[in-house]
Amino acid sequence: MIERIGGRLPDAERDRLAAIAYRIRRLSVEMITWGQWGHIGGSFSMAEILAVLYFRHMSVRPEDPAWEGRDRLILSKAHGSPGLYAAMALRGYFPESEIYSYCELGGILEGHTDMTRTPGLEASGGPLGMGLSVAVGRALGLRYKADPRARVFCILGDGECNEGNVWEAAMAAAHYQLDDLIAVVDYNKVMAKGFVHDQMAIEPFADKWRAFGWEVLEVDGHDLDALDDAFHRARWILPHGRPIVVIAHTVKGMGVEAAEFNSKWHTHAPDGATADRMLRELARRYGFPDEGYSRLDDPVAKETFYGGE
Amino acid sequence: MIERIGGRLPDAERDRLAAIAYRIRRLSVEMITWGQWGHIGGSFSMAEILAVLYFRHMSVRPEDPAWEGRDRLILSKAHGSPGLYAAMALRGYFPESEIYSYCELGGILEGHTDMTRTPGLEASGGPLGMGLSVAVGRALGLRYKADPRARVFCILGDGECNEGNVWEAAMAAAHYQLDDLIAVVDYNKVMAKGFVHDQMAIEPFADKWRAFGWEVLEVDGHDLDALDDAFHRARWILPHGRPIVVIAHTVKGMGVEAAEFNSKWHTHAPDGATADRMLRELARRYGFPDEGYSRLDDPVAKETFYGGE
Amino acid sequence: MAGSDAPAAGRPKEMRDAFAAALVELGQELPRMIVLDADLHTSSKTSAFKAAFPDRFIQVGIAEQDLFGIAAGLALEGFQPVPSTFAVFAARRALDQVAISICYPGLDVTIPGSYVGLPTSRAGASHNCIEDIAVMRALPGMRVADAGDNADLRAIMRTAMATPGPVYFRVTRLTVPDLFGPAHTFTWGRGEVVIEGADVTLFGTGVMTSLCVRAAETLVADGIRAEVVHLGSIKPLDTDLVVASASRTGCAVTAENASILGGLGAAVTEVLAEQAPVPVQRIGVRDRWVDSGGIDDLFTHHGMQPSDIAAAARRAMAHRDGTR
Amino acid sequence: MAGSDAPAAGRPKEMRDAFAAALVELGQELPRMIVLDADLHTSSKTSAFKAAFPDRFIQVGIAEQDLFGIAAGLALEGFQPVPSTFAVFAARRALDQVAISICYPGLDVTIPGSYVGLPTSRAGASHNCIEDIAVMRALPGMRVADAGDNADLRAIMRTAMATPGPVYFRVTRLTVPDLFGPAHTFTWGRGEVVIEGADVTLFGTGVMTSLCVRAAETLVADGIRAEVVHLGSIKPLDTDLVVASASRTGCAVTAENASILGGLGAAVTEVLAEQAPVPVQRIGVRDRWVDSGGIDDLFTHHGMQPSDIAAAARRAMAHRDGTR
Ligand SMILES: Cc1ncc(C[n+]2csc(CCOP(=O)(O)OP(=O)(O)O)c2C)c(N)n1
Ligand SMILES: Cc1ncc(C[n+]2csc(CCOP(=O)(O)OP(=O)(O)O)c2C)c(N)n1
Ligand SMILES: [Mg+2]
Ligand SMILES: [Mg+2]
Repeated sequence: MIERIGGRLPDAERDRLAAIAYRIRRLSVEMITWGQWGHIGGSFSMAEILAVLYFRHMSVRPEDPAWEGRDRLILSKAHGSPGLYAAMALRGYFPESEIYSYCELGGILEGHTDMTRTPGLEASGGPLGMGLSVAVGRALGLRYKADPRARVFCILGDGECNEGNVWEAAMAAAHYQLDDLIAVVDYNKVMAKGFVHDQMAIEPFADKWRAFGWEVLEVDGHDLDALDDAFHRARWILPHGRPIVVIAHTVKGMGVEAAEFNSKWHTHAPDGATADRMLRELARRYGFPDEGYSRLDDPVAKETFYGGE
Repeated sequence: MIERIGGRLPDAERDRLAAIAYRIRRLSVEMITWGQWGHIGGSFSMAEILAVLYFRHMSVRPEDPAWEGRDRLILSKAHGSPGLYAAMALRGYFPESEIYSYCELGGILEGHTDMTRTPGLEASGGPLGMGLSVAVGRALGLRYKADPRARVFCILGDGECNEGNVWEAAMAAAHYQLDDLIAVVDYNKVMAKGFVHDQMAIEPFADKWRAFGWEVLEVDGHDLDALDDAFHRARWILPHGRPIVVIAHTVKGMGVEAAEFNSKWHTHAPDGATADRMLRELARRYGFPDEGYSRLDDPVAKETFYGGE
Repeated sequence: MAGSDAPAAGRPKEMRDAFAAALVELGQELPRMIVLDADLHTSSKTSAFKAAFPDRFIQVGIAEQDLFGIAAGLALEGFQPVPSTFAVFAARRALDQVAISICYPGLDVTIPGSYVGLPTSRAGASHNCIEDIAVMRALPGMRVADAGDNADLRAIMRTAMATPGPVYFRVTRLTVPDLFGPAHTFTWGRGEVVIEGADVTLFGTGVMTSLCVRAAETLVADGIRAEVVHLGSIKPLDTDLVVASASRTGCAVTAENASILGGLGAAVTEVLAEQAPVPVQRIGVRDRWVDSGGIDDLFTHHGMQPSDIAAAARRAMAHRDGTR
Repeated sequence: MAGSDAPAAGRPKEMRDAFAAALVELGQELPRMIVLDADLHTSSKTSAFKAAFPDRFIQVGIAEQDLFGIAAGLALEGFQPVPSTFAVFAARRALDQVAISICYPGLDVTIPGSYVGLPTSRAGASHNCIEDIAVMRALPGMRVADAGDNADLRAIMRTAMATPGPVYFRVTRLTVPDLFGPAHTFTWGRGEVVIEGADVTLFGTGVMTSLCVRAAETLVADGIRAEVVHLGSIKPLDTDLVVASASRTGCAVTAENASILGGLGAAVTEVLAEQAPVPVQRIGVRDRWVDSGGIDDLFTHHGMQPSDIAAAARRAMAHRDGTR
């Protein structure tokens, strides 16, 4: 069982996870800058979620990614791939150097998730709203197995929850009482082009999940203790016939002030100098040694065709 | 304003509407039997809803179906077309005799709704889950108009509410505060092939609509007083920035015992003799003079290719 | 079958019944096969599988996007899902899920589409799919088949379940006369010469192959020996056979119970234009919605009867011979 | 544009900027025009319309099925909606809504699909539509267009808004060189001869017409005079021009920034097979998913560069001349 002290993480463990979340943000910036494409805001907002899942709560074997007993994670908001790839690289699914092949023709890290080329990816994606159905399918599939203790996690965006497919899947998960299915909503308040509240409001959000038959936990999605507590409950306390959703209140772009709650940085590739400043800001913010963009002096090898938007 | 006595209909008015609901059922059977195709269960269950809407609450001019000021009704569960066509024939949109062209090549009454051929239809349909979005579009459109007092009604099936598109539309209606949009769910507990509860449960149903920002009214959908009261409230009391849903609890197949709550009669065309028995049962049940199938002695002019299912 | 007057007794069963029987047969052999339904199982006849293997039947309600997403998840867990719904809902309602959750990663999902072509119930345009061949063919890596008879359907299903990766096949509700014997097998990319002939090739798929056979029978009276080729495997197509037969006869007709835009007609003309350009006439739904009606009336209305095929064959020949 | 080396200064603007400008221009003229967006307006550039006419811009969030349903409702109330999203979400995610809520009743809805063909961002396969031409063509009554340059796009949009009934047109993110002057107009079913020639016809649509022009330029060096015909109106197609040009040259190439299955290549070969069978080679995405990458690399990878078109022209000619 997971070691915890009175609902809080041991300090060393918290520090370890914080360092991982920090590294996820760093690698995301490196990746997006080098690849000149990608989604910074939604990668930053889920850094702690990914750290806590991949490094504490999920049972996985990166050296044997298809191990039957593993917990599965599907990133339904598949544009958050830089964050996910960063977490997976750090966890050992592939060498960290692979991040510089992000979005390259023939690389193993496709712009949106392509499971046929990335070891450890549990689904392919890109269009929003689909991942939860795939997670439901996996959870139903696990029921047929001899040792069905594995769990299925699915990370969704808040804007993504405008999609009807999400609610079809939510209904099915409750109908089939999939309490080994844990959805995590990265509730970062912003979608691609503005605030969720302005563009297509989803509140009262927890009520929606409850009305669809889910157990709801609401946490500060940047608070490692709170996340740990939520996933602890999701594992040991709540499962009794209802799927569980962790609504993680986060800040889109969390970590770099200019990106915070700013839809301009939903998808935007910084140039080298901007990336350098961002990375130094991240180091300051999270209390790590000053460190800039690793490839500041290398010419970007590709056209910056897609500079933003 | 609509005359009402202490929340109840005047007796003569109730009798008038009851007779119309009865006629809607009768014509549905005539239509489906002659056409040898169609959905009896879901036509019967909404007979009272259609009677109260078309003959009491909706402001329409059948002789001028495109009159700008009219209230609009979209049948999202478009397979319930026999019930709708019956109500429209009775209301005067087209001659009653047209019902015998139901499903005929070149007829004005297509199997599923085709607005290009039926005067007074407000949308084309067939695939479930789409109508509410179209209703939202109409309601948004009305806002641009000089005299936007018209309202938009949309009748949905309960099984249909499995469809994600319904919840996308529900979210948008609340976001845009469309309180001139009134959804009516024909909550007849049965979908095509079984009970909603068994196949894909939608409960807690009212909670879902509330969580999606709607005002909810729950009524006995065969109780003319209750329906009248609900639509009265929807018009005069509730509108304050939220769309309104009337959850009408009904019995699929209501009126003919063999069809009640029986998915076998979701879609099934009776032969002449069976239709004759059904119609006589309807007459007994609703207290009208004994009357059988009008075309009992006419040979069915078409192949009974689609006998059921 | 349109205009069929075979006696009820000796009649082959409706293709959906053959579909049901094959599903159950495969279910016995394949323990990882799971059938999914979106509230249509007694129409599509997956109900037979449900009765035989209740534990391997999953009902998802009226939610087709979810249907295909769940199927993807099951395939990812090593199962062999068969998500079943009307063709319109596979090819239109849930196309993004079929494309990206299933086809893009190449998952082993077998998709039957029922209610195809001209309305076999009176449900009309919204329920009867004429675009599915064009749509499914356009998805990279998707295999597409349309059976010529019940034996062909069974063979397609056996091959589909043995084929890794996504497959889409059509299931008509029409009762189709037998063309192939019970020993018939199906191979991707292989067509079948049903009748040999030298004057014109009639390329049929699905139920239209039978109508091509009847057209060929009527052409014989005029001394025209039409070759009838059944292209049950629409994608991949038997390009060698298509090219060989059309080159030999010098003209062709394609016949499909679907839109003539982008479907079998396109598949054949794309290939012939590249390798053996000859005059081709296409039979199918000519860019119109298909309304409710009697099935025989509809085949006439849309110009898809054997007589229409025969007329098209004559036009193609006249074109070849420069006599038009 | 792939491999374009025009200087930044004199460069025409990205097609989406031309799209934005035309939207605003039309918004000024058409008071009943309403633009709808599903959380992509600064990508698609409908943001310009929003800025100019905030009251006639409707945001529906990330819900494409709803987007097209709402557009249908607005059209039914007499407005002229332009529901905008990426092509994949029009042609796949919301296809049933596009088909039945909009196209079946023939509503006056104009649908721009952005992000078409080879990935113009690094979003990859899931976001870049190669099936839309095949899919939209298969819908009865749907009109389909792919602009050859910014002037053509503007003309298509003007015509589309003036055309009752549903229209689908593509908006690439590539910057396309000018082919037509500002006085250019667009008529459904009318193609344009861009370069006259007698040896082979290059039928292009969308951005590929420009690449056909460049291919024709390189062929000149070999003494081959290729005719370049722009088929911006894919459906209806200019069958007369297609037949006339191909009959005259005796062979052809089709080029589209889309799948070669069911799209422009099919439209052309369907017609030629029926009326003037000649050898045709097709250029486009060959049944593969399109991955992230540099745009020039991608055009090379998929064999869609001017040199590939020129090679295809030579193959078609060799076939015609019986020398292959
Ligand atoms: C079905 C679909 N529609 C549109 C898009 C384009 N798109 C990519 S990301 C995005 C916004 C996502 O917002 P949210 O779900 O809140 O994710 P976040 O980045 O904020 O975590 C959009 C609209 C898409 N990928 N899929
Ligand atoms: C998207 C879609 N999926 C499936 C169908 C086939 N179908 C027609 S009616 C029906 C059942 C509808 O049940 P419900 O909504 O409860 O309507 P009722 O007849 O009970 O009023 C189904 C599944 C359809 N028309 N549309
Ligand atoms: Mg967000
Ligand atoms: Mg029902």
